[in-house]
Amino acid sequence: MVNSIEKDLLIVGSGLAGLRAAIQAAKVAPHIKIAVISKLQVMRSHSVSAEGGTAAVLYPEDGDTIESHVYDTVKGSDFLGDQDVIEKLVSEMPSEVYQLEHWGMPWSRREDGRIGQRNFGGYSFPRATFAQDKVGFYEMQTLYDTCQKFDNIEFFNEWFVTSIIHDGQRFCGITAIEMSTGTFYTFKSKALIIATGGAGRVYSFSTYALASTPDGLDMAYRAGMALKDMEFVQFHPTGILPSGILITEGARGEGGYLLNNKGERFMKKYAPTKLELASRDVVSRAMITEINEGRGFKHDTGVDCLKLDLRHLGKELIIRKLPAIREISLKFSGVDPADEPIDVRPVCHYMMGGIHTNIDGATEIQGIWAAGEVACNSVHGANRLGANSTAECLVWGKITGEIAAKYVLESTSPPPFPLHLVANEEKRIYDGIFRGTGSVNPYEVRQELTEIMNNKAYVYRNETDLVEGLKLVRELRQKTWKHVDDKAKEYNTNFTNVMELDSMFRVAEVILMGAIWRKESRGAHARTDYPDRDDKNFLAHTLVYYDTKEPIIKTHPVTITKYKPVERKY
Amino acid sequence: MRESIIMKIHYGTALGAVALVAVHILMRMSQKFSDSLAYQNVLANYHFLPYALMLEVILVLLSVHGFNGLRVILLELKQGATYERAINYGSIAAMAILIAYGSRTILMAGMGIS
Amino acid sequence: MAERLSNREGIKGMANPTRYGILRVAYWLQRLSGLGLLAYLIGHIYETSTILNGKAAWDNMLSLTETPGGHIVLVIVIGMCVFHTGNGIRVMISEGGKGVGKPGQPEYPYRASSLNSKQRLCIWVSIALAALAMMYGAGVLFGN
Amino acid sequence: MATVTVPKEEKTAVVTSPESTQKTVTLRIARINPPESTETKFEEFKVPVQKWTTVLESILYVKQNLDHSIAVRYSCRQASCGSCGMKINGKPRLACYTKISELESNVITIEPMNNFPIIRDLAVNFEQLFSTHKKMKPFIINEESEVNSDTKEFIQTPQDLEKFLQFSYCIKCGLCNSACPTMATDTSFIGPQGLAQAYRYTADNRDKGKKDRLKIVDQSHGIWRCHFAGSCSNVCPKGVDPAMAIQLLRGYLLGFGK
Ligand SMILES: Cc1cc2nc3c(=O)[nH]c(=O)nc-3n(C[C@H](O)[C@H](O)[C@H](O)COP(=O)(O)OP(=O)(O)OC[C@H]3O[C@@H](n4cnc5c(N)ncnc54)[C@H](O)[C@@H]3O)c2cc1C
Ligand code: HEM
Ligand code: SF4
Ligand code: F3S
Ligand code: FES
Repeated sequence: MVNSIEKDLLIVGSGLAGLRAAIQAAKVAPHIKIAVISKLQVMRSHSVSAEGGTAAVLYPEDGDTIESHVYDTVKGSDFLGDQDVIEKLVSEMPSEVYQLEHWGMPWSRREDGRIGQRNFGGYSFPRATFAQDKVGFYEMQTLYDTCQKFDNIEFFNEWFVTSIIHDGQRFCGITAIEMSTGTFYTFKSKALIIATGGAGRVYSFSTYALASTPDGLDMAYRAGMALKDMEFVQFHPTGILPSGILITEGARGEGGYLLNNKGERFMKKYAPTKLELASRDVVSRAMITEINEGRGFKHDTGVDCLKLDLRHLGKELIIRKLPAIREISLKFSGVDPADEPIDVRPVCHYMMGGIHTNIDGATEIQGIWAAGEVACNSVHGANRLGANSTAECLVWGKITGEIAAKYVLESTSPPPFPLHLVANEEKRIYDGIFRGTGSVNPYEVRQELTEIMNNKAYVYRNETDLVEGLKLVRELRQKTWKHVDDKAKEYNTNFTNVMELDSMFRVAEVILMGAIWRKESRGAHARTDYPDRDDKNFLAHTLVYYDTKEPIIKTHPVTITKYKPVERKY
Repeated sequence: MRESIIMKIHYGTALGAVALVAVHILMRMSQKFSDSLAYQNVLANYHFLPYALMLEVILVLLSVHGFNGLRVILLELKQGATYERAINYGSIAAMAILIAYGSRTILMAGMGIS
Repeated sequence: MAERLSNREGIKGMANPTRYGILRVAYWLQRLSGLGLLAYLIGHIYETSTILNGKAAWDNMLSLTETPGGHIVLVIVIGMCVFHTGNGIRVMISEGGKGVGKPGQPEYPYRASSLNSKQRLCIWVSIALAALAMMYGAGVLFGN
Repeated sequence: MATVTVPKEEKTAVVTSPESTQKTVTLRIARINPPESTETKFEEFKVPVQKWTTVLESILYVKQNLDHSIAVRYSCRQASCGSCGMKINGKPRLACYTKISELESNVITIEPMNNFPIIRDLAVNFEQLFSTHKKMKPFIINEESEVNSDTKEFIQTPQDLEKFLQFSYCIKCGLCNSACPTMATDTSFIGPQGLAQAYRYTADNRDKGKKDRLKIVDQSHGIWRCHFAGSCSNVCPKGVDPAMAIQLLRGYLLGFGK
């Protein structure tokens, strides 16, 4: 008999979105039992790495407006963002910033004691609220610490969730493995919020935490929910070599140059007015063009790159204003940016797509919500603006937490629990993976898979590459890698790594299929064979559904309220 | 007793001891060291009431400070309700015994019993 | 066995003054000297109590301590006393929150300001004073 | 032991061997799985290193290529999540924040952090740290801590902020607790991590919970069990300086701090 735990509300994932949801639910319903389940220790989630800021309109008296934030976001999304959703984000944000502040967030302050804001790419007002260059870290800390106030929030640290159980209409529960003991459990519950974050580790060169794999996306996908707009992957211009750790936009904001091997500031050619500070997709494309045309450098590891030069800023300014950048490059690349330019290259940084939800974060199955980077309520459309993602996590964490808690309070008795699905899942992971036979090293397979993604579905895409990539991914999946060498039960990360890899295959396939389907260039999706935006045929969201044979593609309309699509120029 | 009060006593006794031990040692050094320990001289000291009183105060301060210090170390070494209670009462008892034993010397020597 | 798996460093870890800098050494010396002084105090009180048994007993006791071994013990006690007092004063002041630095934004490479040079200096001074006192004491004791 | 330290004169002999174009070091990794055996075994692995290679990367190299079964916790690989604390050459450090080259040694011994129960190999159990953290009431205590639609921020000048900012750098990695000498024997001690967080919230001008927290830390295994050994601050990778926080907090109890 499988061990079983019963709770009222489950929250899978403990990043910004998950923790914000937990607090809101606990506030709304102080007597329901809330479980936050995470494959990491709760406070170790990827969200701690967010650096730059969280966007919110705080100073109307200085000229900022809700409309301006909405329009910047709509334009940033290349008109694929749902405008009602964007309006919701923008109007909810100010009070979120104040709420965090009241819970102890150490926002950086202006001399008058009010909260500080800075400039960020794509905005027409400096509205990125910041706390030094560790915004995500402090937000996580504030939320984690605030959770300690509530005795009805229980943390399940290091529980790997493997599947979502429902009866076709209503949510019933999940299955999970307690990593410290290796025991398989079911959780029965009335409601679920999925907040498992982004999946950037499907690319080999990535700013994401090593744990940011698509297991959450895949769980929902396998359970029959659609993945939306997965072809839109944001590449940040400056990932440092060799690790891929992010060098924040602030480095260019302070006046850093991007140089090619001729020593030219090549951005002059691509964005004559904004130069290095054009939007992320534009700069990344320019960098790849330079590299493709032979004006890149070779890093010691053999990877092509360009140089980010900060030397002219002077050691003092670097120490004072970009301490984290200096620390990162000294520590992880052995280079002092005051003496030497940094080797950088566009790097996988964000997934605009995710589990298809409506404006309230509800998925297609009753009792299941999704929030944060794993969800796609279409707030970012085809390209996310910096500082809008932590904002999204907070707002939809709160919304889903509140709605799900109310749902729990009002809900009737649960449907009969489909035990056969648990048995199926047990078979899938234990017979299919844990006891699977094979000889290929799964870690090599993972490396190969992520490199295919990097090579075939990177900043620029075209039909040949994408189709080839899809073929390679499917071939690779046939290899006999599904086996786990480590046979111990306790803390078996070999096992969870292979499960993560398993989910990467399905999600990589979805990304590639969406990218093949979308024969246009929009936002982060740049097709060399279709260089223009095509509003006639592709002003729509992509939906991909799981099917045992081949994934099924559908579309979903974009909500446009005020702003008709126009040409996007910076 | 609240731990902060105990530790304030610990610091207080330490401070008191600094001053008094300094006097005590200076007395030893005010004359030739070996002379200071001669039977007659020592007895004379005990007969000198203020000095005897000072010795008594030092005795109390250092016993309290020293055994509380020992209590702290033992408390950190091992835990458990019974053990900790034993340590707490044990150190009070030890303090009391040492003070009693030392006081006996001071009192009896001071009154010239020997 | 439970202790083993709890992976506590145990007494060995507590009593190992290396690895973590001079403040850890000072902690260790303070502990050792405190215990040593307590042991001496007990001994000393026993020693002085013999005065009640008359001059013969007292002299007998004195002759026991006035040996090279006894003198060495006494020299060590002097050292312990001076170090424990000097360092004890530093610890008391610091534990009241004085002289441990002021909170501020740390800068990479991070250097804790509570481990500042004043603290380190005080420790060295306590050690030096203890050494001086020991030399002086040894001079007096072994001098005659 | 697999590696032989080569005396300087013989260096040429090493250079001629085919693999020596790339520098390698030996990792000695402690292996233990308590339910199976309570004995720690050390296993040795040779790994290639470059100037930027971190200890975490070399452990992952072993996990991916030489022995899949090593149990190790990691996530952000950039010293901000606090997962990868372990004992490296005898001292607690973050694996992702320690470069092999810094250690100046060809043999690197990697063990689980002390003072935390071992789950398996290098992964240790954090329950005590988390529950102690919770006991410190690590949140703003203030009746007005929930906002309504027209609330603005509490005013806090940059100077007010500096009074606690440093202590909120804490990533809960536990290195301090593993270095502290009191922690080595006292199973009930709050520990530097928790005490520093008690101070972090107490020093925040938005907070009104000072009385509560002082009462919590003033117990027989509370703040008084810190003897300012400074080892916590010596190992803290984020410059939190818990030793300072603890002494400042104690200042309140002794009546020095306001
Ligand atoms: C380097 C970097 C810098 C960034 N900077 C900014 C910025 O300045 N501003 C901004 O707005 N955005 C920024 N972002 C984006 C932003 O940080 C993320 O979008 C956001 O943090 C995502 O949070 P989340 O709550 O959705 O998920 P995450 O924080 O990714 O959390 C995912 C959670 O899901 C759990 N989980 C996953 N799978 C499972 C499973 N199978 N079982 C159980 N639990 C599971 C994980 O343990 C984790 O707790 C940045 C991103 C990166 C990579
Ligand atoms: C005369 C001046 C003295 C001063 C200023 C002094 C000061 C101190 C201080 C401040 C402490 C606490 C250290 C901490 O919190 O870590 C301490 C501990 C201690 N003292 Fe003293 N002390 C003095 C004399 C003595 C004497 C004479 C004895 C012996 C009887 C003694 C025995 C101890 C012991 C056993 C400890 C506990 C050690 C520990 O906890 O680490 N002290 N002392
Ligand atoms: S205080 Fe420093 S060492 Fe201790 S847990 Fe926090 S970050 Fe880690
Ligand atoms: S190491 Fe321990 S003793 Fe105090 S100063 Fe740090 S908590
Ligand atoms: S992996 Fe996050 S701190 Fe080392």
